[in-house]
Amino acid sequence: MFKSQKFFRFKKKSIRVIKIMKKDYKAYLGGSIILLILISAIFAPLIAPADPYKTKVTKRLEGPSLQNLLGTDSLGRDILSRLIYAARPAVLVSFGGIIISVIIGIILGLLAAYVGGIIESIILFIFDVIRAFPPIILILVLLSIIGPSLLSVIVILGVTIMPRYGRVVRAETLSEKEEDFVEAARSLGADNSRIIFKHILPNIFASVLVLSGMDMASMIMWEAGLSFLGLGLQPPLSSWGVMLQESYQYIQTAPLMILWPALAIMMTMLGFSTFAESLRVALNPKLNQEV
Amino acid sequence: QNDSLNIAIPGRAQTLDPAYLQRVLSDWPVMNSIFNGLVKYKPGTFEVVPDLAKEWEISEDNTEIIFQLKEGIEFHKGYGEFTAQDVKFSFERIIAEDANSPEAQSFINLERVEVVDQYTAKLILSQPMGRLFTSTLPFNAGLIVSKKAVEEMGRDEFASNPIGTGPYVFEEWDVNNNITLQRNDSYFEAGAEYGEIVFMPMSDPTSQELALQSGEIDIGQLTLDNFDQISQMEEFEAEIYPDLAIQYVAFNTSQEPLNNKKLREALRYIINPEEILIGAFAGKAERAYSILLEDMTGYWQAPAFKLEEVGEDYVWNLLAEAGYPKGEGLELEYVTDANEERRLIGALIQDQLSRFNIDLNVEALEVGPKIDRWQEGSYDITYARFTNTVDPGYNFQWNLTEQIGKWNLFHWSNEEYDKLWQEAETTLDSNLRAENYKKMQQLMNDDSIGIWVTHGVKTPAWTTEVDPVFSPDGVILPWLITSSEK
Amino acid sequence: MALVEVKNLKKHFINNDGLLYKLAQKGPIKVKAVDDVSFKIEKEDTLAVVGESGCGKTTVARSVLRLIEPTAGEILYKGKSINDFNKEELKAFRKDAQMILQDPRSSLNPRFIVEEIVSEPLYIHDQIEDDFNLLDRVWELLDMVGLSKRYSELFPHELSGGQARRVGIARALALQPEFIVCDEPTSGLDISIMSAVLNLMKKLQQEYQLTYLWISHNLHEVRYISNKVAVMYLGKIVEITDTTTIFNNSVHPYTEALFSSLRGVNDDWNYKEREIIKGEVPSPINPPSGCSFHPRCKYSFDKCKKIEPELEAVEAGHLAACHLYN
Amino acid sequence: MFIYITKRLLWVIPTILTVLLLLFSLSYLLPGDPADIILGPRATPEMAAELESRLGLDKPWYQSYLIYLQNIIKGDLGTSIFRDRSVLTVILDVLPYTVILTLSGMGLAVFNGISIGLLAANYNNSYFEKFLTILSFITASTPTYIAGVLLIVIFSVNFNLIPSIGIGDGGILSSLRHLIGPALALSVGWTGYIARLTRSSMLETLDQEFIQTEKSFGIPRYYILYKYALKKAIKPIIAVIGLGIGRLLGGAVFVEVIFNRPGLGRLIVDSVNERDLPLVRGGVLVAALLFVIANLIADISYAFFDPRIKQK
Amino acid sequence: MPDKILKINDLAVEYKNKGKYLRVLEDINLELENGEILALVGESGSGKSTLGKTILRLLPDSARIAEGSIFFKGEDICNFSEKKFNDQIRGQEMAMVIQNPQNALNPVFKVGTQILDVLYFKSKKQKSRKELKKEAVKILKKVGISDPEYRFDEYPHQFSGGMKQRVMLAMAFISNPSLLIADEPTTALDLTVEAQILNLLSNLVDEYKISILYISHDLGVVAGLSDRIAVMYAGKIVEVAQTRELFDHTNHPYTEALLNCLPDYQKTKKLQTIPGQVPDPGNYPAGCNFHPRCSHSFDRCRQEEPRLEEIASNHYSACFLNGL
Ligand SMILES: Nc1ncnc2c1ncn2[C@@H]1O[C@H](COP(=O)(O)OP(=O)(O)OP(=O)(O)O)[C@@H](O)[C@H]1O
Ligand SMILES: Nc1ncnc2c1ncn2[C@@H]1O[C@H](COP(=O)(O)OP(=O)(O)OP(=O)(O)O)[C@@H](O)[C@H]1O
Ligand SMILES: [Mg+2]
Ligand SMILES: [Mg+2]
Repeated sequence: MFKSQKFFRFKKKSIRVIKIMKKDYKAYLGGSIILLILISAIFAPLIAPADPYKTKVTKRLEGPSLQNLLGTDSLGRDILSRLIYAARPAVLVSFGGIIISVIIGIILGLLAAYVGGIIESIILFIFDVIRAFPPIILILVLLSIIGPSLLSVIVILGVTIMPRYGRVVRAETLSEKEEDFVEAARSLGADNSRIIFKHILPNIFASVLVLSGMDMASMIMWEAGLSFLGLGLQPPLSSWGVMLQESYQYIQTAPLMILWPALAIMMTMLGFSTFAESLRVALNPKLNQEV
Repeated sequence: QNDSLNIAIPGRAQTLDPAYLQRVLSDWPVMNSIFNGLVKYKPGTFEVVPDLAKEWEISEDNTEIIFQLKEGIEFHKGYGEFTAQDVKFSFERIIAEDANSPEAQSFINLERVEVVDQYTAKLILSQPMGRLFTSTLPFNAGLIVSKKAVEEMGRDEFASNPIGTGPYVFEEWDVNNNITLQRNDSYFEAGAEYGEIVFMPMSDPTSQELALQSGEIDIGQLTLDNFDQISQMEEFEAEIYPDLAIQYVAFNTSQEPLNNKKLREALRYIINPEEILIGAFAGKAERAYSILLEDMTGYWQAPAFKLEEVGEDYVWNLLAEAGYPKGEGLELEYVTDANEERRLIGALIQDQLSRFNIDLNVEALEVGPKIDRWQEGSYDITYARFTNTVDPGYNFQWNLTEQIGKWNLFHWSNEEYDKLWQEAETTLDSNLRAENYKKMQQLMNDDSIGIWVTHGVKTPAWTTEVDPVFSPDGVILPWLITSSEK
Repeated sequence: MALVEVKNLKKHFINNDGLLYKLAQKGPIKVKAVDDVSFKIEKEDTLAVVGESGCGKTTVARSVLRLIEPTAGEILYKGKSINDFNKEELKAFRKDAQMILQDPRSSLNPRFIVEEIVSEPLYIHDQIEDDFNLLDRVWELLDMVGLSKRYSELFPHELSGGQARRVGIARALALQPEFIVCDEPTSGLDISIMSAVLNLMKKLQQEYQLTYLWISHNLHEVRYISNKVAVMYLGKIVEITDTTTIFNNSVHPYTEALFSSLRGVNDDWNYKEREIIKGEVPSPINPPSGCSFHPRCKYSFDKCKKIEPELEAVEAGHLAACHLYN
Repeated sequence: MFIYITKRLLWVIPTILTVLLLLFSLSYLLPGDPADIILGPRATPEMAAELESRLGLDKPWYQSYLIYLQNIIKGDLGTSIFRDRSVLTVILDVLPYTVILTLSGMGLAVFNGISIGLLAANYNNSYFEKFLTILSFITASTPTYIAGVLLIVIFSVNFNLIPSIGIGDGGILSSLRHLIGPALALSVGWTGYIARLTRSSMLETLDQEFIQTEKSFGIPRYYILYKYALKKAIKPIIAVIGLGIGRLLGGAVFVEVIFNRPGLGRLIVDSVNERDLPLVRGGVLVAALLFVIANLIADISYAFFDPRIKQK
Repeated sequence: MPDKILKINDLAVEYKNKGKYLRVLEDINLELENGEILALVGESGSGKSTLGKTILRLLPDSARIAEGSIFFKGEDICNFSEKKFNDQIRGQEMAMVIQNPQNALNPVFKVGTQILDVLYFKSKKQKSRKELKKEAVKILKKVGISDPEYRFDEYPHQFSGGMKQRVMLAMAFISNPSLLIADEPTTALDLTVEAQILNLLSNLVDEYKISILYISHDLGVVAGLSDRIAVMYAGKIVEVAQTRELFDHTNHPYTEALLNCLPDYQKTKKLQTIPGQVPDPGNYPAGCNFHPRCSHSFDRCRQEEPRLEEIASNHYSACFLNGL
């Protein structure tokens, strides 16, 4: 398989994208943040200096020290360790949520664009109904129905964001379908599945990828926001949003405490959105010359 | 104008009709300023003193009470003079069939109220009522509404347009859910000092704290962690009051594995309330050893069950006896609210149990699902806070057998407990009552059904420009606030 | 038997914006892109179709290859109607008949490299034995159109217009077709490249006995490449005959105007004195009544405004649609 | 144009009907016995029964749905369980605050965002532009609740410059002072987003050929930038603004909670927690309607910037 | 200054590409007389548009003038500040009709607005737009747009390509420049429309007496239009001569090759092509840029760069063959 021509082509194209991104400061910024988060998430037990669940109430709300680099929280738990462990739900929520919305979105979007007629109307209609609710309200109500847990947060966020993908995929498929090169492929005898999978999807995929980069950022934001409202994850899992909420009441006693999760959230969002932007440029063969 | 006071209340008031009070913390201080009862707690104590009633007489068999009323007291906004008719109306509307008043329980044995003459009213009871003078009459159920006003407006309208005889007159309930009261200048006792009081709902203690510092409010609550810092500031004063409520860890005694008493006993040592007090209450709250406050009738101090005193081996043994020699394989379900303090407590208990290899799954639920789970009994451990009144009968009723599936969080049934409670309900003999309540607590203790953690605290704080007065459990008495400058 | 025969082809595009739109507009907007067109192409012939932009040339081409369904009419390929083809026949037809699209660049998938583009037909028709032979075949094809191996790795946007065009041609040749529809294959190209492409196409035709349907509005090119010419105006063929005849003895006034705008560098030409034709091209949504050319025709008379002329023989093998001759 | 609008309007109706159905089914979907949650331990069975009939839980669902629809058509959204007032008045009471907050927050975001975006486009490829780009990425990565908390920590707690909570005593000046924090917090994320969008849209437009025409005929740079290019570039921005306003009208929850302001979003969140179902339904319905309307207006003004749609 | 309206000396222009500067114009020397139409022809990518844009300073930020100077009416306009250039030159003394008419007008403004703005800034904001409208309508009529008052309020998408091109020409003539740069104004148009436009152009030039730099790649088209022709190849001007002189006494091998491969409707024999490919900028061969494709090339061509020299009166060519 690795010797096939297809693989060579893939490698060539990837190298090209990497080459372009190598020249973009945004790629470095975003890439290193994402890497940091991934490493924290995967190797949390190895990196974290302490057990994030270990309470020690006699040592509560201490400032940074050699033992606890970022200090301790109200139960005397090590903030740095908690911050590192909290990368896990962040990663799970952002990747999980995005995978759900991208997959459902692509399927529905393609279906709408390709089948048309009543199916298309129904699908568009579903999108519209979902979009008619302000997302935070929708998420909140759904969460109250299903009950908060990591999985339900992921699924609900995925479903809430999904119409964006469905709509983009549909719109782009419709316009892509009219493109000359699709007609050319048809004139060569390509069947629908080839046209969809070889011609349309790859062309759409870049926009989907970029959009999902940005949405991964907003997933993190929503999850943290929900936790901030007290509706996110279950203890002992702590997310940055949970930490944010927990530290809110100490903004006067221990203002630094709220800064760490806030920074973590902002950094992650920054990472995902800058990386997505850089990828957008690199993936578009037409845009990437100037860089 | 300095003549106006802003007071924070911990949530949006739900109703201003005393017969339908929903949330004690937010509704009560407002009602208390607008209405009077026949009797009241003497400010700063739980001692009952006359209010609208001059004096009263209780019949031999404790079933008839005759109140002599003060004369010439006028309702607000021209709703006429206060008479025995209003007393009859106020109490009978609560026990009426179609009233659906949550206070029906408070007047459980009231048959009717007789108007003897304009200034004399007679309460006729079917059986003696233990809590009549402790928690019914001086509390919201005993507040007197204007008959004329309720009849004119109807119940719904009255709930947001209350007419009483109190030191303050209701003025406005605005969008922001602020409630504005104006001083009643023809109050029958010494009038209040401040011309206007605005109650502002602020659910979050941090918000109250910030508002206090930025001068938005004059009186509010502090977060426990900032209590020391802010109370030391020149501009503010603060005090800690013990709350009346009871917060406790409840074991579900009706299902595996906590139907095992040995295991519950072990848990009593493992779960350390002192750590909860530090972690979640910043060390500001006192440990509770009873449902009741120490000076209340029927107080009985449960043992402390300290791990240090018996040593770990003792607990390991208990666990072994219960069938979990190394604690392993024991997985418990813990249900709690989504709010932050409760989650902290959950995390803490989780960690404490993990020291004995016991897994605790913490489920922080929204109110709705949580209550569902409570009532289904599908949990092993939970943490709850129940509002209490001054009367023990009220406070002990939740653990009755009939409350299983409702608010009996131990899912615990004990015939003797039920009997003792019933007996105490229908006597005015406070010694008998005290005796019974003590026994009931022993029963609970013997069965190890839970751990009393704390009564909690109230931490009112105010700017030094005012001089507020509080009830013993830290509830503001707005009409007694004076300005400290004068 | 002609290789391709088009009988009374009509293609009307209906601009259909949903129910509401129809109600408000009192019926959908209809574009009569092709309106009753018939012609035949014999094997190894090249039929050129000329006409102004928007007169329906591309639409004819797409219909002939069944890329769009005609509104009416029939297209026969080797005597069989292409619209009755079943799946296998259609696939065989797709292998035999190729198209070079009008816009060189947009007909290439921007995310494919040249190698992928050129090999795509081979993939579709399962003509690949192994991957490395494939590359040889791609290079061979590129070589046929005068591109070196280096180009197989480039993306379409890295190609010049002429190179992109040649890639398109290479792709069309990959399956060794019999019939190629060339839609303005030289538009937008430099003169020297255009000549190269034309030479190539002519050479290929001779080598492989190809048949072309050649769309163009460059008359120089038409003269060079084709042996028959059809002139279209607003969805209709107004004149069709041999190339030599049309250059020397055209009859329709539109053909005349069109061909008189043609010039070589050595013609004595002065733009100041030449007004070739008046007015704007009318829209196919609201074509003029009668003969659609009449508003711009300097010979037009009453009948032209009312009655639409039929395409009729002026002499053997020379058809025209003009009242002047009938 | 007219047809376009009607078409958009007609499309809204089934959407809203479905939203209504979903809202209606809330009482069946939300876990917990409404009576218990709403009334708490002090409830009597009679109260629970009364509440159930008020919530329509005592009839088959389709009957209650029909009654519900009928009432809505009559403009009756029901009565709030806790506030003893009609849901409509409760909502209308808070709505002005939400609208003012949304408009001022969005206004700030639009003004700042477009300014930053224009500057970045104008100084493309300079270090200043890189700075602005990073700035807009950072602001876009700041969720409102973080912005709100930070604003309070910095400006209210440390410097006591702006009030941290509430809406003031009703005077204009005090209302404005109380609006600063929330509006700023709300605007931060959108500022960055709009700035990025403006920049890329402007750059794309400035790259187009007609800009060369305009330049070559001596039209000054500022005029090209702010009249010619901006109007062409503004289309995607309008869509985003419309979306933003629509979202915020019902969704400024965080800011409303942190700054303790009344507002539609917070009202809905509170009523979900309290299980005040009529209020949840009414609130979400209004939020959905507002969203749909804001989007509609955005679409129409969008069309205004595109002559092709305008002329239809 | 006498007759020379434009004088370009040793101009070289570079584009920044992937961090490197690539020279796309080199050694450009060109003069334009008053009232003259000079055609600039050459293959795609030879740098014609770049030259036109350089003169009007329309190059993107990534481009720079590496060497040389441009004199307009005797003044070195390279030294003008951006503001001065915009106020005094663009739209006043010079204007340009850009390459692609389809995209030459701003799609979101009414055609009338765009014309009026040109006039408004031409008048240095002295006249109100209302007064100017009359003028605009007049010239729209002149370029053959019927019903100009009505058309004024329409948007570009309602205009056909030919009409857009006319609007562009109208704008050009309205601003009444001394020099008009027309960059392939007819490439995207049909033969018949192209002929109409050229007809219009030559008539208008007569009337307004302006100089035109006419950029095209089609020698056939410019044959009947221009006074002089300059032929470009790979960033350089290789031959300049009077139109007839160029056709009759073609000197440079590239011009010759170009003329040869013109498909002429009078010939049907096999078409000539120029072998090889146009070199990419940055990849120019040493010596004469054309030598790899030239059938006459010899050693010197591979080493030295030929300079443009006068080989007959007013006929310049850059080829070593002339020195032999
Ligand atoms: N898919 C379509 N939907 C609606 N109208 C169409 C469609 N395709 C073409 N048309 C219209 O049909 C007419 C003929 O178009 P066609 O592309 O065949 O012209 P053409 O002769 O190829 O023009 P050109 O020389 O510019 O390529 C035009 O008016 C065009 O607008
Ligand atoms: N913005 C740019 N950045 C980099 N290179 C450019 C840029 N614009 C043009 N070029 C290069 O400069 C060279 C000359 O381009 P120019 O547009 O001047 O050619 P032209 O003669 O006008 O061609 P055409 O006939 O196709 O319009 C080309 O090789 C082109 O690739
Ligand atoms: Mg075409
Ligand atoms: Mg050019």
